[in-house]
Amino acid sequence: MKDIEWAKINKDVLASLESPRPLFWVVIAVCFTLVLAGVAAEAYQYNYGLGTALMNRPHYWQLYISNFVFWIGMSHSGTLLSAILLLTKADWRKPIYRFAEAMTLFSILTAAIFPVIHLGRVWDMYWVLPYPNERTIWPNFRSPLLWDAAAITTYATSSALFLYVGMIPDLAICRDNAKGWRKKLYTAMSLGWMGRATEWVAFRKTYVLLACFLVPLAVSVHSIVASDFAMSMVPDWHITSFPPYFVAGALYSGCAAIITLFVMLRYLFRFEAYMTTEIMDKTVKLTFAIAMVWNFLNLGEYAAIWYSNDMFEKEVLIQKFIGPYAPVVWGMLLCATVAPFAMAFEKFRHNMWAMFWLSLVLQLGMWLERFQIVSPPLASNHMPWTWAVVWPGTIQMTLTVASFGWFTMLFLIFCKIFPSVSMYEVKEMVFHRRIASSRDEMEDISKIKDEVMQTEVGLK
Amino acid sequence: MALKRMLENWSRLRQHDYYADEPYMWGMSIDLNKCTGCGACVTACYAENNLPVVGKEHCGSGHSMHWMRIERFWTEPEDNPDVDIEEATDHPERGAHYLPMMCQQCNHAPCEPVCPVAATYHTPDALNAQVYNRCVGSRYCGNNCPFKVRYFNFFDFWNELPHPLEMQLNPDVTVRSKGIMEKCTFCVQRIRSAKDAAEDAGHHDHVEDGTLLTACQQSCPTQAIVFGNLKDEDSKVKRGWESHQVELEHFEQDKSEDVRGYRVFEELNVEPCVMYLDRVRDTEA
Amino acid sequence: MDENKSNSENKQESANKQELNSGWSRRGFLKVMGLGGAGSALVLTGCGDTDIINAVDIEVRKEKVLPNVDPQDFVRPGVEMYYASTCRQCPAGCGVHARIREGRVLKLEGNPASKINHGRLCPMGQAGLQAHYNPDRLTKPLLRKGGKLVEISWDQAEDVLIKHLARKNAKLAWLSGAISGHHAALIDAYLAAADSKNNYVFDTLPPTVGHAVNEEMFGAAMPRLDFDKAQLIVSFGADFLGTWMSPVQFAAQYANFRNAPRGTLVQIEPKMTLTGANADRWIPARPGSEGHLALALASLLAQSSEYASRIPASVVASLKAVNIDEIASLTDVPAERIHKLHHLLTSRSPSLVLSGPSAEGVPHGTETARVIQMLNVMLGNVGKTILPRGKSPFPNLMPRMGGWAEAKSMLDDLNSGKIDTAVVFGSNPLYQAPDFMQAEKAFAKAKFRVSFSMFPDETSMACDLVLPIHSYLEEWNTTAPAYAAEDGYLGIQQPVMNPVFGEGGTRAFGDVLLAVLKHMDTNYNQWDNYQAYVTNALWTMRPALVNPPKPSVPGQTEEEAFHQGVMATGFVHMQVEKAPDIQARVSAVSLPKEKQNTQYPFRLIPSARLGLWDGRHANLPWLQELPDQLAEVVWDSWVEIHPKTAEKLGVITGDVVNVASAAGKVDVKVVVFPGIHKDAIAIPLGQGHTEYGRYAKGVGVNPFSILTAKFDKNSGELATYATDVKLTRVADRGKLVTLKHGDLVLESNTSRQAGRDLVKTTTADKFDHSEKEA
Amino acid sequence: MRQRINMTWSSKLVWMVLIAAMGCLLPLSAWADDVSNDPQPIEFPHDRHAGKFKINCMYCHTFARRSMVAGIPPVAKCIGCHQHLPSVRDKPRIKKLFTYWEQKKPIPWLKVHDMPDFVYFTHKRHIQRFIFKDGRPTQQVCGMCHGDVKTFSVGQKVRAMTMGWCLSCHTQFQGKSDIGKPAPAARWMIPTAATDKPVMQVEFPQPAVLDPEHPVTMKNSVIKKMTEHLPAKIKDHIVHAPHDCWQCHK
Repeated sequence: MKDIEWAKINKDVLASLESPRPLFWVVIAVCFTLVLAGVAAEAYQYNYGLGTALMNRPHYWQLYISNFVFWIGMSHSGTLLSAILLLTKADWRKPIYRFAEAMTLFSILTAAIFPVIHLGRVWDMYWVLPYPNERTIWPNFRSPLLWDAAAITTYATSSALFLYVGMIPDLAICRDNAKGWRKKLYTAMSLGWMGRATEWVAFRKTYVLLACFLVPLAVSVHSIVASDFAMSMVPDWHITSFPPYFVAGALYSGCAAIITLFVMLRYLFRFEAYMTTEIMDKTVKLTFAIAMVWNFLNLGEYAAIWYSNDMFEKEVLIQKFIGPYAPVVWGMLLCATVAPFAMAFEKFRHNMWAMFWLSLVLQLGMWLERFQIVSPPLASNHMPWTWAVVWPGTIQMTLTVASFGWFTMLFLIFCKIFPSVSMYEVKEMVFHRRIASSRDEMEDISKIKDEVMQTEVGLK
Repeated sequence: MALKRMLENWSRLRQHDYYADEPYMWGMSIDLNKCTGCGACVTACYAENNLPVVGKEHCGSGHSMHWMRIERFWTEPEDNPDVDIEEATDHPERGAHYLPMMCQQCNHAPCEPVCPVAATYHTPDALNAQVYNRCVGSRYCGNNCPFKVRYFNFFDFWNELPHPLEMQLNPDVTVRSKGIMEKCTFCVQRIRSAKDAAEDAGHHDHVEDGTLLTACQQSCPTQAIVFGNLKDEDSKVKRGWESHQVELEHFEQDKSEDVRGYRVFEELNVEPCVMYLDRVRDTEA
Repeated sequence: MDENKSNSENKQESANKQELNSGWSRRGFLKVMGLGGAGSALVLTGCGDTDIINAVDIEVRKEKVLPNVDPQDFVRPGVEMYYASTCRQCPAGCGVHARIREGRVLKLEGNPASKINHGRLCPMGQAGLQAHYNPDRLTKPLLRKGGKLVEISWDQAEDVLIKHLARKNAKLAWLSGAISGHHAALIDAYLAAADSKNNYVFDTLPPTVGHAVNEEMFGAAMPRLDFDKAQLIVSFGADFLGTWMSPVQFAAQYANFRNAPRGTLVQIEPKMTLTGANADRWIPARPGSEGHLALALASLLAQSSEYASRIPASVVASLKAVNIDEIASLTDVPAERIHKLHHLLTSRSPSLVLSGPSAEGVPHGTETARVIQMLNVMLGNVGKTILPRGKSPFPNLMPRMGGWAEAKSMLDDLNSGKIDTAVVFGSNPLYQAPDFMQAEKAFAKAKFRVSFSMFPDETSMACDLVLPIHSYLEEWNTTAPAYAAEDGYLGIQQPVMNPVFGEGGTRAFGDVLLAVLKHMDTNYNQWDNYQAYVTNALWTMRPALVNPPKPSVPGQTEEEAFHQGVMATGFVHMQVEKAPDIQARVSAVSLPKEKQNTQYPFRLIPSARLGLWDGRHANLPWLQELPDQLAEVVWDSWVEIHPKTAEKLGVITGDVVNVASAAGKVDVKVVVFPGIHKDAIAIPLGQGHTEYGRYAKGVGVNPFSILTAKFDKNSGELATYATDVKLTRVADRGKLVTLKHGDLVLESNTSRQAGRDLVKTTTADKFDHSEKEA
Repeated sequence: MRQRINMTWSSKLVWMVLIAAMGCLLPLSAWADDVSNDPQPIEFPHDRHAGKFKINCMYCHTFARRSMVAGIPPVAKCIGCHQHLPSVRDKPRIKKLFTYWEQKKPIPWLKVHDMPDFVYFTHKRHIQRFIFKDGRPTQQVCGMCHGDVKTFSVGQKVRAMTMGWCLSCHTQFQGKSDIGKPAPAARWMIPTAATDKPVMQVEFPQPAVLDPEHPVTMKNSVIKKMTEHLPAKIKDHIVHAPHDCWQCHK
């Protein structure tokens, strides 16, 4: 197979900023409508009170929290793909890590909406932050929600930084080729990148350091989200294995999301040459592995509850399978436990659109998983007198759908403005491949270097 | 400076029994032998604590606000060979099981550590406080409460209160707006004014037992509810706890078999301040 | 709060009040409500803004403070005060302390000194505040002009009233609800002046049949019952903890009864009442067969000479014919259970056998009550737990409970044209009377109809002149309780605050009627107003009182001291002659055997509950939101059906069924409910108002409306528990609402304790043993 | 060239962030005291009554010592004195007063000190403590919160009355090191009545609510032990102000 032409990389990627397929605009329009619907729903809820969302006692938490977990979870695979695979020097990540990182950032931004709109008094949300005030009151440092606030802000900042730093060389390329407002934007953002050797050295160091910082951070963030549940005493939330279970689940749904976006971007921005079947194959294999880890932890959790013989927890477990929320649980098992086995087949793995739909199924499964983490334990809590079933109402569903619109909109706008495929890293990948192949052809390495230089300066 | 203080205080605060020598610890006991389930306490609480009437629609969506509620069960907790109906019948021939349930003012309250803004905390007189104006409505406390006795203002229920019903509102108790969690306070306004009255009378740190009644206790037709200071050796409630061998800090009571005292969900080690006394049925009847 | 404090304070307050009596009702001091900025309980909004930018949010010179013009010592801003008065939410007449701040009543609490309720108060008493502050209260007199009620001024209203009422009119009829004290006396005086003998009293819940039988057998309508002494109470449907006579008083006695050595309660009734829910043994008897069960017990007792000797031999002979097995199948109570009950009755003494509405509300109600009371005689309870009642020195102040018979005869008189003017006070026959009585039609026949009412109820809205009256918290009065464990109790009512709707709004019933009387009898000019009438009457009653208050402060006159003392206590005790021992009169009873009605296979039980009572409290939101003690439903009507019956009919909780009797039908939602006999269905009373304000109107159905015309033969009372109905399913699940969640269908899951130790139960033996140790 | 543009953009960004941050902090300094200029129905001269004639505050505000509110005097109280003061009878304010009296109408005063509805403040405890127990001059004690009223004509709000301001007294005694340190005089004194020495030898306290489970940062028993050896003069005056959210919010 013919490798990517060196000279075409810049052109292809830069072209993606200008002329996506028309479907792009349709998707943007749909997403924007969803966002507007979400804004309207939130305005209504803000005015009339949270009761409009149809949560109640004992269902004090519902979709907002499960969406929050879902979106935070989704952000993890971006870090995994870029940071962990960077550190493990997996070259195949290079064409796809940029959008994965963007996905990380935007899913955090989406996730961050939910704890806010979920508050009873949104207008007092900043009280959660420790800031000096004349009343000499601090927030409660023991509350997992406070850790959440800290973790999310840290994670959002770091992943934004990571995305941005990794993008600087590409921004410089864009700067050199852009006009108008784009020129100003890229100029400001590329921080005067000239591509000097010293710059590259500093850049490499920074990037790797950031990656080292981000990996434990990502793990800790979802562990903290897990402690929102695990630190409480609601039966079936109060589980020690929740942090790893959540992290695995996060990576699982995130990888599925990457597959979805992979196929979508490939089509919308005509990245067929970059996002190849081999990369898809590797991504899917990774997803499959993570799916199995998650399944192991999930089944392990069931076993732990069953053998613990704790009255309260067992009750919830039984209710999960035969109670009113059983369709959700069985749906989850179907989508997230059974469906991933399709990934074991190579033919399937190499079919882009099949993978697109499968990844959506996996994500649905993981979304249901988050719902069944939040709702059934509250429904059959300690106090049987309060047992009740509540299905999320229109407002909650609207905001959920709107969050998907919001995320996709932000993501696509990002891809429209910034290079969603890392140009310099793809070049590096091609370079590595060439070296590998040129060893066979006994080609002079300096010749390649010359070619590289010429391209960069624009001679070719 | 502030940080140094903070660390200093932090370590001090971790001590167990921090409030051991405070003069008050409010506690309650409810005798299920006497409770008839009539609901006088429920209405008294509505009147005393400015609880909103939410109407049928909101009751239907689970948004009702009733700090004190009477739970009704038809069955025994498990097979109780003593009291079980000897023959299988189609009727609850042993009557109903009533459980008045309000905030248990736990000493290891699960709601307290999870509040992000510290709107709920423990007062030195062992009350589980809820500061309405600090609450941001994360509802974490409500989830974490095993008794599910925290009630969230899903709407501004007071907006619809027609004149002149608002004239009944108790000025000592804040009227809560939407987005705020609330719960039984053991009638803290009465506690505070009883302390105030004791201060006026020159009794520092001593509220005479029986001079302070919670609204539910006061209205209870059978006087099934007893409320008082658990630190006062002579108080009725303390004597009740002692004679029924319930100790606050234990989650498994070491007591003789026939004694009736127990606390709901004691095994969760939340140290509730409300003791219940077994319901009684005559097996010869 | 502080019982002693409030007592002594009471004295002071009423002292102050006495001084200011003249000015009391004239000053619009409601205006001082916000006085001094006492934490006005406004809605907490924007409270979040108190953090960094606090100062901006706090209002300076925005809100008004209106101090009094004259200092009024009984209004101390920020300081609460207690006034003693009497509750009139039901005929029980409990003593209350009203908590007042800034001239507003905030809470009603029991009067600890009262022998009726010992400082406790039931939900209905608590909710009296909402009757007082009800947004649907009438605030202007209404006169029917051109078929419509239009607002008029009080001056006009008085003119109309005097024109129609202040004259001799033998065709005038007066209908009041259960009534006592000086209201009753004043109405008597008026009717005497008007030369009318048509004084009707109608209330739905008081056990009229039971009273008649008591009168017949024990010589007192309501002998004193001693729950404390009883070791065993066997109650045939008397819901003494919920709706029977004086629930708070009985509950207090019940609490003592349950102390070690613990008394045992057996409740026999077709539908579980609140009392049944607390019984040690609840026995579901087939509706209407309670008398037979009592007869079986009597015949078993009669086998022993100890019991048989207490009743005439002829009666004993008549009991011989009773066949226990036959009765077992008739009552659907196993013979073994009857024998056990017999054993219990013989082994626990003294006991107390009560007869309640579900036993008495059948065509053979009088006979049933007689058999039940005969058990008391046989068991020797008379004189031990059933004590004689002394004759009151003021019989015209004693409670009159009335009954269906009186309502029936009034409606008949209306229909036959014997009455041309009808006055209604405190009763609501257009809601309470069953459809077959056609109360509306009868009322339409009267030429002029006057209603004294606080609320726009069904009857008032059908009247020609509606006079808005004060709530019981705004007026002077006296009230004798329906039942008092001690003889001679008379509750005093005093206004605890200025009228909510001010001077031009409502007026005291007593004042209005007194004004009419003054036009008819100049003797009444000696009293300026009803307050003067009541206080003078009390002063003249003084010699007949137990320990009338004496001056304690120098400079106080005898009369001042008396009034202050009386007002501070909230009640007086009249001297009552010691009653002679009861000589029970027992006669032989024969009970008819009811046949199964094949067309209408179920017996309808219009169950009353502590809360909405007979429907008079349906306009109080607190009581609408107080869940039914057994079904836990709020804000609705429902029909309780036994699970087995429901299975047979193919209905589940929430389904809508049509309940049809020979007299009418209603559509109502099902609650599958284990505490009911399989042949019975129960629809709670209280809902189904077509008027009565925003909280009551259009909620649920009214089971009164479909009662059939069956009457107790001896007393002429309507047999309320004798309506046969059939059920047809008409629609799928509707929404039935409880306080816990919206969907009652799930309730089948949650009425169990799911393995948790929520309500633990122990046995009475262990209880007695451990209490003795403690 | 490119470099220069870069700098401009970056610095613009920095400035924008800084300005935005300042904007957020701005309300902090907005201690607007008297935000409304609506006139009182009668310009009541506190300076004459409390200043010139030295009438005790509690002569008119009679409820301060026995109720949570201080109380506004009834019209009859004003008339009680003023009907015997013919010298000022013709003054427009007094005429207005008599008009209210004759019409038997309450005077619609405008509230000057208004707490939010969720704040429970009781005058009684403070008056009992500082005037009756400590024997401080009335005007000084009232002045702690209400300012030097005898210099005012119409009542004004001179203290912010924010929670932090309340806490400046109510913050608990923190530890041994606090003893002997001067209290912030401003907290205690009003400008012209600063004749009294501060008694509460506590330095300005540190943030106290660290752990919501234990808002009382030092137990009374510990304070007692620490202050045992102090001379009675100081010991008796150590204020045990409640430091518990539920004291004022409930």
